[in-house]
Amino acid sequence: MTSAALDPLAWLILLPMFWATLAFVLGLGRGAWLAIIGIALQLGLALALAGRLLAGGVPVHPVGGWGAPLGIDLAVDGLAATMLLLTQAVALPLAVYARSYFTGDSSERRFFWPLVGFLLAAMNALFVSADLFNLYVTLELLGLAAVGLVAAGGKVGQTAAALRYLLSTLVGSGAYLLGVAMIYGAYGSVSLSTLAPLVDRQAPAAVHLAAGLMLVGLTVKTALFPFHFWLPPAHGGAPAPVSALLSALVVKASYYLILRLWLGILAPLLAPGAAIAWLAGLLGCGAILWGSFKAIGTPNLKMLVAYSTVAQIGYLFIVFPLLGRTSPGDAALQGSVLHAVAHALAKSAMFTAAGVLVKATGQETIDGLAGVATRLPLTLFAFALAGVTLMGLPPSAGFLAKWLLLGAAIGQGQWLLVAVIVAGGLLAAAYVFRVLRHAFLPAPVAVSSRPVPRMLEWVAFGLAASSVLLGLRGMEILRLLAAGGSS
Amino acid sequence: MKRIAGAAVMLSAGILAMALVVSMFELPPPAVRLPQMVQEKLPQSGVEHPVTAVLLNFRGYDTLLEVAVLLLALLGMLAGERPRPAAPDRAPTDPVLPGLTRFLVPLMGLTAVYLLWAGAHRPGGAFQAAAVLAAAAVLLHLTDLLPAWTSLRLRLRTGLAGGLLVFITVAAWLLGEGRLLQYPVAHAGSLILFIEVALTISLGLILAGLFLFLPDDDERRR
Amino acid sequence: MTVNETLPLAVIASSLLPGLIIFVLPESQVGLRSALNLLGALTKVILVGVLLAGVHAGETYAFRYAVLPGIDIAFKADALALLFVTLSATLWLLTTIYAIGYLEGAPNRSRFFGFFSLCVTATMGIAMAGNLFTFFIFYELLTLSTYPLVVHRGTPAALSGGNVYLAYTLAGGALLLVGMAWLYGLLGQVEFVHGGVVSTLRPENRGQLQIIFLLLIAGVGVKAALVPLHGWLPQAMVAPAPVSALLHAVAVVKAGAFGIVRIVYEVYGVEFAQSLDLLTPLAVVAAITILWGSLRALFQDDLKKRLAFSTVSQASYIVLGVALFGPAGTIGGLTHLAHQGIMKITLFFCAGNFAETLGTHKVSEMNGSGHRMPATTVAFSIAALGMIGAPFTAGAVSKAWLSEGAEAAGMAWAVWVLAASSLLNAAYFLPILYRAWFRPASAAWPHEHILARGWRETAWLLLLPPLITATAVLAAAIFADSAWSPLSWARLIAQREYLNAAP
Amino acid sequence: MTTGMIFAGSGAILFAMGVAGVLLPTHLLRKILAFNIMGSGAFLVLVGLGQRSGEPDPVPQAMVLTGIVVAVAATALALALARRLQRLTGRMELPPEAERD
Repeated sequence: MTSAALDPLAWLILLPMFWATLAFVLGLGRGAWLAIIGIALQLGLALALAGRLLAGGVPVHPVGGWGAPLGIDLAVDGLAATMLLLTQAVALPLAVYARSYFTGDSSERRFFWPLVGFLLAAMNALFVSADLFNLYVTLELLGLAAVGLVAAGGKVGQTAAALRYLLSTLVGSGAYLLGVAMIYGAYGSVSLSTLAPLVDRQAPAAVHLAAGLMLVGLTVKTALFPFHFWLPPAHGGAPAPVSALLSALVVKASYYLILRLWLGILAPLLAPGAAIAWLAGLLGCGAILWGSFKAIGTPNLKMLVAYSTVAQIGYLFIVFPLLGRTSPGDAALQGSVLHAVAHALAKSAMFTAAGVLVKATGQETIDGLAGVATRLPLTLFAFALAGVTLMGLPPSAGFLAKWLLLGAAIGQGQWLLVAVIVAGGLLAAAYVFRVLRHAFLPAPVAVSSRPVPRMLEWVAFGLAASSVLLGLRGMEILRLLAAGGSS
Repeated sequence: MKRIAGAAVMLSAGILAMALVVSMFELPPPAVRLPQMVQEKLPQSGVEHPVTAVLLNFRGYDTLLEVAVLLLALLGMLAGERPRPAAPDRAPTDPVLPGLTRFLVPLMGLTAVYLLWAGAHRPGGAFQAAAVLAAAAVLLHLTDLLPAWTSLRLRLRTGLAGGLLVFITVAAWLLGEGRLLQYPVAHAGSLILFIEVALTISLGLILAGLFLFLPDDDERRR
Repeated sequence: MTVNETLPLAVIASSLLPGLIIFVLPESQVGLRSALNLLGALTKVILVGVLLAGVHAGETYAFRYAVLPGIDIAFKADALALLFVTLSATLWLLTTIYAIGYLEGAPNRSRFFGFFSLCVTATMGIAMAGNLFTFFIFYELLTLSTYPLVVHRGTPAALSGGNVYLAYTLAGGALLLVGMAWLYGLLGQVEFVHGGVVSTLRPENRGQLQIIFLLLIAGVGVKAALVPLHGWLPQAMVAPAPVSALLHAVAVVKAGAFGIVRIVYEVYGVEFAQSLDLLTPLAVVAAITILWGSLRALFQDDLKKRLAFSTVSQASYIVLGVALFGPAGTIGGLTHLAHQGIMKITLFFCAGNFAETLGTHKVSEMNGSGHRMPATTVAFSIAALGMIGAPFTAGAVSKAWLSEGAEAAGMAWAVWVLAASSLLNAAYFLPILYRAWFRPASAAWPHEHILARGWRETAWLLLLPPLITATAVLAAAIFADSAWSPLSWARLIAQREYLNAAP
Repeated sequence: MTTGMIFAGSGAILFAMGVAGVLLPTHLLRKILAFNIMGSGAFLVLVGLGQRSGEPDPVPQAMVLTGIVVAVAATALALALARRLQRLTGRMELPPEAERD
């Protein structure tokens, strides 16, 4: 056994694929423990990888031993390590949650574990891939796994949502693929490390066009306003553990890729404050306002949480006009990554809490929540804590993210962005407290409360608490983010 | 309103096409020459055909993920379907079609084996072979010689997932030797063939399953 | 970690930990819950006592922890912090006792006491915050932990009151955040230091600094209920009486006023603020608030609403004292921070007693209550007279210093404002006392919950706290010159502030 | 102009047509077909640009083989979902966005 045999980089991809396939062979609805053990091991691997990175290593794994540009390289920097860690850390509690959530022979459960395994494999593969075409394959793997999870309910709404999601994600990856094709035509390689020194500001028009296609395609996949139309029905209509996975992690994967390209090979094409950066920023502002507005208006609890995701995605994009004007340890970038982390924890907490509330009350509407404050205080507390993160209130990690973004926006005199960042927090308060207010109403007399496994409540609470407490450990995240050279 | 939107979409598509075509013609020759590299390393790849070498060795990792994509499509399709009762076996009604099928199917099997074997030195390989196998299964089904699949027994599950499991296992085993999917030069050819055989069976089953698991359109039969 | 680092954390933990444990306690564990509450409150009082002695002897207590590069969470227990900490810790103990009696048999008490403890924790954090960032963290935590207390009853009125409360305080928090982020951008770190840190900036930032000051003061001014940001305070009266007492005397309003003190003295520095022409506008706003609050109080029939508007008015005495440039004004303002707290909490305890015992919520229903509940009414009268500024009460002491400060700062008009306010105070408090003592009681009380048993006019847990605080109102005046009185402590702070700030 | 460029150019046009085709029609089968046209366009560009100098390039060819399999998988899933939708609603189009609010 050589040291490569234990390279966490490769195992982070192989392991989830392995247990996913095995879970499928085991049979319908089986494999929960397999998945939980598998994800726990993955978490260990991600930690080991982060440790290696912090110790000064620059983990690269040339698949097949060929090395770029002939072969495909896997590489990890601080950003990738952060996302890997986040993904496994959120997936583990969600797996525990899902095991208790699905009861009996519900159709959602039959292929849940294999689908989740492939979903995680796809995300891990995406985070570490340093090859544009390989990234395309991981994107498709991710998209199909996510669509499969949404479609698993089999009802009309879920099928339509899945189909809408599938078509959007296919158009997105199609545009990305054409961009990759043009890049290959221009430079003869799809390896990021080979391309990095080749792309410069004098690049031919086709490369600019390719960059545009790739970014637009990925933006559709990230559901940035106005491409968000597919997200609320897909995330709001799926079972709670699926909604949590999709909202917390899957949209972040394509965002991660945008960030990676923007800061990496496409950086020479993008002058600081370029028009496309402002386009992204303004669409982000639009997302914050529109998503919050819809969340404040919807009568359905899970749709509220889904629209909140639309709004929170906006925060991820207002970073682009702020990038590149300050030193490499850019506060704006740190803010957006912290936001992605905080949102992943908070949103998974919120969806899991919403799942408990819907299960317990048997109703999906916010009006049906009356009396919940007394009957399910722990879950409601979890929802509120997650809300604190989304509102960007201290001491949550969401607050640190907002603080960094706000500082960058003020420092550059971008008052429009300052106003939207602040307004977004207040709007988030409006929809979060809308839920809490109904929960504090006295319960109607004839109310039947179904018992809910305690484990579900504790998972929601644990995720929410970690999203808040992470605010005290911002330094560690930023240190990991900065490790392994600039991203 | 709808017509304006339609016109706008068409116009934008036209502009996009124009821009793409025009920009393509201005491209300078690429800086990296991958075909040469492929030719140089071909002897170490274990196969003689450059496309197969790229597909299963140089970029074999893509192929690993791609097999997962296919299995995933089947899972996604099955996930939302309600379990349904097994359809009663139907006797073939038309005498001509089954006869033809009985004649064609063995030939298709043979073609698949040839494609698989040919992949090492000319166009062909596991995916092509699997597609032919799946086509044979579809043909059998359409002529009522093979009933639709209604249940997912352990044997079928193993068959569907086997190719991927073999691929992953080999990848993991090779990881112990060096890198992910780094075939030792001496055994590259046989390992690739082994994977290809497993893939052919599984992919054939998956592709067939994408059709045979679909619920019957009962109207057609009535 | 040294003892001097641990002590501030221990003060915070002494309410945080019981609070968290109480959350998970089953509703039925009344005894354990009360024991935890009292244990936490007593521990806190003892810890604060240790701190007091230490600070008096010149010890420094500080703790810091980095959360982001260049951004620390910092606690320091200096003389100013301790003024607020001591007030909150003692009044929390009394309010806890009162609340245990008040909520006997009510539903959802675990939730109530959990958030009650969190609320005090947040107040402690605000008091001991060593920089603006830390201050903000606990300032927002205070908003969040008081919301469940305001809406505790779950009635439509409570929920809409809660909405108004949130809308004001969260918007205020947002302003504070923008101002703070801006200031951090200019300065790097915004520590609370005697004499301020802003004065190190070059003069061309003058315009920016004025805008930032406006943002910061507007942010904390919401909680301090400065007119026109006071709209939430009367609405929040739907909360149970112990909560009102807490909001007005210990936590929310005080946190706002205390924030203004910190911002003027230790962020901008009183001299630098004066040189930016910021103090006079602040004094004017405070004066308007004092008069407007008193005027509105005159016309409220609801007792708690009348007290609420009185709070609007009285809290701005503190702001006025801060805005008066010079040691006397500072001493007056800071002394009032403590004195107003003791007086106002007495009034709310008593109002709660009237409502709980007799069901009287309105001033017009209070005829003759002095005969039915003499002890409570005596306590109420002492506090009310204190508010007016009658001799031998705490109010007289702080008002005297404030008047002196106004004259010293050359703002004679402020003296007239104080005088007018005292008259108005008399105009809305004396009729209550007259009704209570000299009007005959009507045939039946609106809703008599607790019957008198011998000398006990109401439950002893409800009676004890107001009697103690009423005694304190008198003691603070009579022993004003002793070493440990609020006045002496305010003098110590003023001495350190103006001594160190000297150029 | 080499054959490679002819392929690439027609690929670009097919791609644009495919995009318009996914967006415009409401019938699901047409959308799915349009997606395939779009994908084929991208594949043509990849292969065509790769060998515009005249010599064949095995790398994009292998990539396109991978891409085709991925497209087949996606198409199969899309068709299965569309059929399920038709079975449930009797229509081969997406229901108007479920505005539950």
